[in-house]
Amino acid sequence: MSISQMKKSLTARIVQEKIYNLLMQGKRLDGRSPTDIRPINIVTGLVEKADGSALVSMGGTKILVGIKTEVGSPYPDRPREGSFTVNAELLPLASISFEPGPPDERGVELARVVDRSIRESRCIDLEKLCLIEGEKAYILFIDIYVLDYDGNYYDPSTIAVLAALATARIPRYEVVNGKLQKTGEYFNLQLQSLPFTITFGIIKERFLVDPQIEEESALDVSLIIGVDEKDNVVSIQKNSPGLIPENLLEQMIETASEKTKTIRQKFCEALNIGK
Amino acid sequence: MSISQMKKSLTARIVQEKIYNLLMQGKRLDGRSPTDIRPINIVTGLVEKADGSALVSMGGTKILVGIKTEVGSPYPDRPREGSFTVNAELLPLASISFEPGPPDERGVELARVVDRSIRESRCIDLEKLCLIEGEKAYILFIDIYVLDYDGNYYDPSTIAVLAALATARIPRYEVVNGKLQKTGEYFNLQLQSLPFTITFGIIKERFLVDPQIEEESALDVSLIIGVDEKDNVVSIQKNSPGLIPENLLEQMIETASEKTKTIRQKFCEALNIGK
Amino acid sequence: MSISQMKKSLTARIVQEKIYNLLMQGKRLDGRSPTDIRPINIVTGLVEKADGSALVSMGGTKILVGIKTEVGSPYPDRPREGSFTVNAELLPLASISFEPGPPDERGVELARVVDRSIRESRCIDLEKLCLIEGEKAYILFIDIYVLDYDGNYYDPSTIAVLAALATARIPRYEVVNGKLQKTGEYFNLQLQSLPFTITFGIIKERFLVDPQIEEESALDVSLIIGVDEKDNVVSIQKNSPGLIPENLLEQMIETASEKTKTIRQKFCEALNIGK
Amino acid sequence: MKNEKLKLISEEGIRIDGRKLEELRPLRIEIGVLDKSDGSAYVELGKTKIFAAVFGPREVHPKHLALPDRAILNCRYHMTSFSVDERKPLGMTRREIELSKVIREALESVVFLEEFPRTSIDVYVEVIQADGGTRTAGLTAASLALAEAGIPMADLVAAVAVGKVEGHLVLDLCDIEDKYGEADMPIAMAPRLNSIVLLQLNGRLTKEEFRKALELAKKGIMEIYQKQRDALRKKYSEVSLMEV
Amino acid sequence: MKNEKLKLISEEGIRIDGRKLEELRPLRIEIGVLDKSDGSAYVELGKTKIFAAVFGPREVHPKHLALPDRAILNCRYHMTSFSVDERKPLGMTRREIELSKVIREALESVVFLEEFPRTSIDVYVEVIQADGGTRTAGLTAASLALAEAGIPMADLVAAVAVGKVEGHLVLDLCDIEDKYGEADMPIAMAPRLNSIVLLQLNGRLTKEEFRKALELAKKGIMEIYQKQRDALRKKYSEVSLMEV
Amino acid sequence: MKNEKLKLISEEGIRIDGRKLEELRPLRIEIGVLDKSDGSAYVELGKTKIFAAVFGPREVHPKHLALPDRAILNCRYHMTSFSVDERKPLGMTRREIELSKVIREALESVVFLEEFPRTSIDVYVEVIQADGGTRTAGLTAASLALAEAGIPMADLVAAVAVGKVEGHLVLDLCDIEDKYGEADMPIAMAPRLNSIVLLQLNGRLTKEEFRKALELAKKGIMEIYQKQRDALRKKYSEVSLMEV
Repeated sequence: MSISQMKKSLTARIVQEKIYNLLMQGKRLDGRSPTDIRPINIVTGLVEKADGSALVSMGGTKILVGIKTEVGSPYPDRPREGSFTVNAELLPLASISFEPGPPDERGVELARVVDRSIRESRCIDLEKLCLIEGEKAYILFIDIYVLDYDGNYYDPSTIAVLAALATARIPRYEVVNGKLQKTGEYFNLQLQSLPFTITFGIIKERFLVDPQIEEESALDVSLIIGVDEKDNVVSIQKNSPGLIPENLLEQMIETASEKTKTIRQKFCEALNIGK
Repeated sequence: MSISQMKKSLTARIVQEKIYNLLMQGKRLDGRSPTDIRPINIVTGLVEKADGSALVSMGGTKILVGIKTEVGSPYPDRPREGSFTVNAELLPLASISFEPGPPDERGVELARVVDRSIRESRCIDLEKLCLIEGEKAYILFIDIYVLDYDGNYYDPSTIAVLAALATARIPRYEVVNGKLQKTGEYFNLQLQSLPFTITFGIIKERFLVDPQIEEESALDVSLIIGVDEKDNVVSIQKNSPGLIPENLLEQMIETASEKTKTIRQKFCEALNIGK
Repeated sequence: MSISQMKKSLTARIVQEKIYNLLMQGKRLDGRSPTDIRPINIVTGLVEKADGSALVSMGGTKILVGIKTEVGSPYPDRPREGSFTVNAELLPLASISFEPGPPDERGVELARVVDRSIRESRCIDLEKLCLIEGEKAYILFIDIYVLDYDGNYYDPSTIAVLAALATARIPRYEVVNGKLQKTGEYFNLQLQSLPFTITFGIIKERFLVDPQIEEESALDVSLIIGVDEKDNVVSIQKNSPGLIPENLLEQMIETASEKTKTIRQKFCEALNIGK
Repeated sequence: MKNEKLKLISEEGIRIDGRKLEELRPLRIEIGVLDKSDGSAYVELGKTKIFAAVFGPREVHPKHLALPDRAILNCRYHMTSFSVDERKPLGMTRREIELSKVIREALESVVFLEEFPRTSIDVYVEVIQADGGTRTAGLTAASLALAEAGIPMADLVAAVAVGKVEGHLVLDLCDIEDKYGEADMPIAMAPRLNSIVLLQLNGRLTKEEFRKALELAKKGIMEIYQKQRDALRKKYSEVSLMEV
Repeated sequence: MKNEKLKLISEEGIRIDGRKLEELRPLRIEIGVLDKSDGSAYVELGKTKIFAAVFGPREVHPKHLALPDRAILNCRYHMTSFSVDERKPLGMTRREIELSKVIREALESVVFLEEFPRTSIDVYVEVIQADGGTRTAGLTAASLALAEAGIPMADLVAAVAVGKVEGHLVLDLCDIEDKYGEADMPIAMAPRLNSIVLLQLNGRLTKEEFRKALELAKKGIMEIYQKQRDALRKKYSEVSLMEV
Repeated sequence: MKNEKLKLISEEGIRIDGRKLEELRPLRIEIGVLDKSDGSAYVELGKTKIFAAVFGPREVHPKHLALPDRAILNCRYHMTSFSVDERKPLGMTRREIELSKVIREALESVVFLEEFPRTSIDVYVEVIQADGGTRTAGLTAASLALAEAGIPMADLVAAVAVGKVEGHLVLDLCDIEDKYGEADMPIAMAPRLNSIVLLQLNGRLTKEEFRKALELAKKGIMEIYQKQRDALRKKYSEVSLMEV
């Protein structure tokens, strides 16, 4: 059962007015321009027990992602491929609005949107995750934890997932006398694509990117757009109630295309990737 | 934890008085006689992706049943038999009194009563559902959904289950090189029995059958009796609080015997069965 | 999420004062001295369908323990050992303060403390529970039910678990033609240790053992100490909020050592064990 | 589900546990066995062993669940994991959910709930060992626990299962008779009111067999009812297992 | 996830089910099919078959969940176990949880919730058979059920999926096209407001393809919108499956 | 559970990670690392890495859960799925449920709950990586987060595990020492009150060993307590990982 969220309070309406007036002048509460994203920091390898991990902050929002590998059976209809699964938890220490317990619909949506973005851009070469055709394959468990929530957990989650994947060292297994065992060696995933997302907020006929939390509660509607390095749109998700004026879409797609380039560049610099 | 249901309201007491007075004259709110059942309609095959399906209405109550087959292991103590399992959900779109979520005790009871009725009448020849003795057998998943609830979901549920079973086309499997695969052929279940149920409501010392929802809330107590085509009683379930005067039982068994004949006839006509 | 329990009411504070004044005189509400435990009764074998069972009362607190054995796979890192698992349910018929439903944190804690006490004292010879190295081993399911709760369910639970283990008759299995089957014979577990626990309650700078329920609600803090027959401390669990004055610990350890001897003696008498 | 190889009833009409066809298993009743509840009872019927306890009437929380004109009756029928041959998993099975419902409905039929508006009465039936007839023995125990708790009832509930085994109608089925027999019909009555408060049938009976089975059940129920009343009268006079 | 062996679109531009690229599947709409709800609708789009029902506005209980300035809208998108090729386990999958959310948000965009403070409006979408496009067909049905329930809306919601299959942009994907195609983009609009109320993309599109796909979707949506309005106008005039 | 082949302590009394028997692992403390909580801390003890955050005091909803004479303290100890060698399944394990309880009880021992009637204080301990001593390092972090949130306490809680490994009493067990050692005894104290607020023993100790282990723990606790107070004093003076 999906249930209405709390209504914008009177205060929120006043904030909305203020944000809108700033937007009209090309400004925002924290001094950014409408299409500026917040500063991004990426720390990888913090969790040594994970096969890959990244702690990413985007402004005040902090995301921790870890990857664990197991060996299991491939799906019957994809006998030559490994697989991956994405989970997300909005930890209660991140925000007064997150409750302890199993992932609510927001966590489920986050996990599924990131999953689709990774999957549809064919970022991970699943065939390289096959060990024995039809019998054994690597399964990647990609787990996202929102640690501190200052608005927009989508974009930094995607960055953190890609950073964890890009730096992951997966323990290699082999079959010896019919039994699986670790070889002691590791391999890298060699990402085939870098699909980043940009979160948009719309107030009336204006939009902004990467909303910070005060902005988020004042938006009319919000939308996530994912774009890969070949400029393909690889995911879209409207993730709030509200009307998107159809004529804004094209412009937002263009902005997403530009801004994901900015993120991609920062990402490659931070991880020393020559892409 | 089983919890008391809401008490009959004052209105319900007035309704009860009215229904009782009508009963004394052999009449009911909707013009039926005390032992009249509501019109029955049976549509089969609506859900092509199911191996068998039926949408049955009995007056304003609508039930959808679908059957899916899987192949699994037989029970260790019945190596030569397949098996079936019955589930029931009282969908929230059927009534303001049904809540979303896992089946509550009413759904569990419905499933278990229908299950017992089918099982004890040996309606399905479980030995025909064996594929390889002790190793592989067909498992039928019979799922009941109450779509619209205007009283008495028991009797139409049994009709819908039997209609779905009677018209089911089960995909045949075979073992090729030690692996299971579909042959592309289908087989029918050839029902061995047609055990229908009649739901009774009692007010004071009078009873009626197939209560419609206004009547249901005014009953002192209710009871389901299942009878097969050989006039065996194959299931009974008192399913509400209240006292059943012992001296009414015999008469209700007789009525169940008669009325299931009526249903059986309609059923066979609707499905073109020569029984 | 662990949540604060109800605060001591005003009445409880008055009771605390009273209990404390009695303690100062070496007395208690029910006439015991501070280090007296309540009478213990042990009945074994009440549940014939269990492989071992015991009903133990300690004063007004009654505990039922049953053991069931299954055969499964040993843990990969302990291929030559069987295993056991302990569960505990605080049944709602035992107390107005217990709710129906899955074990709450108190039940989980009880099970885990008893488990550790049994495990760390190496009470059960797990190697004797191995059937085929790396392949098949016995698994003991030890289930604790609190039937009547008049304070301190820890100490009688341990007694009941040990009594059920000591009197258990485990059905022996063998492998015939690659399939497991019961031989019809039984074997005993031959306990290697008898680790009993003593529950302590502290009020101000005084302590008592085996608190009865009125006392329990008036305690500042409580603590469980387990001691084996070689006078080793084999488990400790502080199980309530509150400060334990550090200087009381040594004395409590000594008392636990003494009092577990008393319990051990009663236990061996009741079960006719020459230990 | 008749199993041809098993012989559950001898040619002399003696059952697998030595009983005659219309004979109850030994019945043991103890009242007031659990101190912390407002009323409790222990019932042994052969190897079927059951505790029942009652709490209430007490205030309902949260309050919005309370009924303005009567008490809520809550009931949980539950089995310990080791009460059955194969270990029962923890948590409520669908069977336990159904039986909690029919037991509650049986008790609601006799308890004067209108006397305690805005309160709840909680009934817990805990099956320690299950050897057939647990819902009926559970009801027998629960109605005694209600009586001990001082909850006013129109009548005690007495209950038993009847069934058909190898063609014979028999009283008070044990587990193996239930499993391999042709029919199992648990019945609970308020005997003084000549009314049925629980009735289920699992199996096949002709109409004539149903009539006879009902008569047989009434005979067993009257016997149990008498023992319930005796037990209430001489409460605690014998040495209790719980006080050993 | 293009599968080279499958040929989903012929050289003549005919799809696997005989449709042209920009052709909707046969659409059947019935309104008022479930009596006990305040509004309901049944939608068939090819083999995709869906019921929707609406309850409310009604009082919220427990009361502390009520909003002082508007109604709560609750939504559950659910599939029967037999609606899909592999039996769906009972209980809500993560997919159903996500779709419940996006459907709710789409409806919240048009319903005048402010008119019914302190109440709730419950929308249930039940997928009887899933052959692609269930979220969009579910929205089409749900907005008709809301209309029948008399809930005021700024506009009806009409919805359809567009996608890319073997290089072609196509309207209204069926299951196999969704599975083996390159992109699936469900869109719902409030056509009169020229606004989008649901938008998702699962797959890869160039920016140019996105633009064209959006145009194609609008075309399909206008066609569905017209049929919704027709159906509301001539409500019940044809013989219904439910009344056979 | 001593494993004869492993050699965890050398003949010179040096442990597997190079420490002496009575030596703590490197301890890193950061305060105020999570902006959206009212107080937070990050603690690294060797490879054990933990965040703690505190919310409150804030109003309790639903209100009927509030206590009239004091605040409720809620506590959740939770591990990320990748914090341990074998991936931890999602959801709370029984271990996490127990540790949430003992950590809550430890904190309740020092927080002046009576000062905030009708409110709740929520403490979250999130284990990012577990290499032994997570409950104690979690408590160390949680009490700093409470301090940063301005919640009045009788004292800070400082905590450490002591244990027995290959016959030696050692301070601050790492994972492998815990797993293959003979005893693990986590202890938390309110040092200024000379009182114990958490105490557990998992393993076997003689009474004499217990006494010595307690002394050793106190030594470690005083060292940690000092570092906690230093960290509170020079809050934020060093460059934080979070601000890199």
